[in-house]
Amino acid sequence: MDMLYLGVAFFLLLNLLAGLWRVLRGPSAADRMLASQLFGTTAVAILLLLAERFATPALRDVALLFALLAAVTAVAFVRRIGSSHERQ
Amino acid sequence: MSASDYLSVALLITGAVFFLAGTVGLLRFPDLYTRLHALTKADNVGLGLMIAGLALQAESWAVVGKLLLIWGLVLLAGAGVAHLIASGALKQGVRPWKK
Amino acid sequence: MEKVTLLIMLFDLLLGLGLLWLAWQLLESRNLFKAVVLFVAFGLLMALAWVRLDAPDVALAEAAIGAGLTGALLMAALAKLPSRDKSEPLADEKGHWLLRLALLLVAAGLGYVVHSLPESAPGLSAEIANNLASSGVNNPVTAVLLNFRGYDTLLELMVLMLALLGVWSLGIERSTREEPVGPVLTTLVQFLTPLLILVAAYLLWAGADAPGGAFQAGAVLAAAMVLLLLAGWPLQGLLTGVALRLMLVAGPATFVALAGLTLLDAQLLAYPPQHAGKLILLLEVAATLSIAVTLAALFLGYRPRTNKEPG
Amino acid sequence: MNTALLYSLVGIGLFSLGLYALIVHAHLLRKILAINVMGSGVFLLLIALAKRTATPLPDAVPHAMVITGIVVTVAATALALTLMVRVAMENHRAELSDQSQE
Repeated sequence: MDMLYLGVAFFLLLNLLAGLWRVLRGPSAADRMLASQLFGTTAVAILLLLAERFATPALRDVALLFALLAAVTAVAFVRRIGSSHERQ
Repeated sequence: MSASDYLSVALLITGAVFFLAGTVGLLRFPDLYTRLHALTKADNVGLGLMIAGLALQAESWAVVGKLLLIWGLVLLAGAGVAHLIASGALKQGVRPWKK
Repeated sequence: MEKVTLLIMLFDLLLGLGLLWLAWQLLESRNLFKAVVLFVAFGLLMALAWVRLDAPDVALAEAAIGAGLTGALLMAALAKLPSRDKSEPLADEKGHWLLRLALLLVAAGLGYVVHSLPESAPGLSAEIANNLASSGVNNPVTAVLLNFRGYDTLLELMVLMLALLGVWSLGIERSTREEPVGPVLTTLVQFLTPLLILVAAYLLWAGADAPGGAFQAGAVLAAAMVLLLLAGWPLQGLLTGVALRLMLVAGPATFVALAGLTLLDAQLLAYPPQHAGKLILLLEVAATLSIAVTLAALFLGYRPRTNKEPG
Repeated sequence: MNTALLYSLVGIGLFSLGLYALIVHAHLLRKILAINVMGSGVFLLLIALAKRTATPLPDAVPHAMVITGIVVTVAATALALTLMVRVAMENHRAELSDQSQE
């Protein structure tokens, strides 16, 4: 089981870094924001796996915070910048 | 390994496949609106399967409750944010992709 | 067993390289919005690094601040910049080879120093373990923050206050034309705000025995207020004048009062062990309130006024 | 290579990258981000070095310092961003010019 938790966590980290390509490429600000939203979910999954593997319940609280606060940056984006801000 | 362990393994691996699908969608789909699908693959199903797999291994019901709360929050935030971004983009005139 | 260690090492290596690559990309990107989104992702990876370094308290603080406040602050500031300013060409970098060489030498020197440090250095961990029983809490980090080195935290609250004074003296109240709030955002905020308040209270309470505490709780509460402000709630009209000031000084004032009392008796901020637990809880509640209101006021960016005050 | 050393080196790398960007770029938002990255590098080094204890529990003093540091960083960043917006309002660009203007 240990091997599996770590393996899946490693795989998800690779996934997250691959998704960064979308942030780099855009093209619109909304695309970049969306991609970073996906990273939040991936980080939650990684944290939960590590919490189980290393028997550290506090990591579930970190995951809980990420889940709770994932919306704040995105709402700030929608309310302050909007998606027309840059189109290439 | 017991039966629930095998079930956990299956759920975690299926969950990882959905995360992969989400990333592939994010990278390969042609426009913003189709890319929104990527978010739902990973959020709704991928994380849900992972949480089911981890809940089978959880030491107490409190942990299961916390895991489900996290899933619910991610669903809520994912759905809400996806709607806000998409409707914002639509209002600003980002046209949906047509074949 | 060997395979597991290898996998952990690969994870660490990937995370480390990811952090460096992300930092490079965000600092060298032409587009400032891209830089900001990459910086938020950078905070996410930093939280994973804290987890790998056995620092769950720090990971909680990073998650509370990096995921919520930093992103919102940067987005709000970016929206206030003139539009042609947002993706300027980078400076010409041909002439910087000397600088690069110098920095490479500095980095190599620092790397050598870190490499030659002893493998094991206990630091103050033994002293903390020996005195933890008399500190009033079971979480060593909380014990350090609010008991052993309470004066650090006192000064930190003062620094927050100074930053807010700076913002208030510079800040420009601007009426931004805001779009009406849709039902989805309203529902989202209605669900999230009570949960955020609940989680802040949980973190505050848990901080005595497990990772958590005043800083994390304050940051979560601040995020709740930022969310309400973004969703168009008139918080800046409600929190004004004396009420606002009282909340801002609650933390520092409690700290200073306690420092004065302990100074009469024994030593600065040395609590009697039988009351330490209660005193720490009192301090933490006051500090949480002050941190939350200060951070939210920093996000607002100007001093909210009552209707009676002249503008 | 052990974990503490690996993350210390990453911390040094982040500090150097941030310092380079701070010197090279003129735009104030880039400078603010650069200082933040430098700070993260320093925090990473501190926490990595705190891990070198004989017991499984790391040294808690650097942890407390870094938590304080993270909160101070966000407050300082807010102040710096307000200054930046003010500069942009006066100069019509978020940069400090070389010539002193009247």
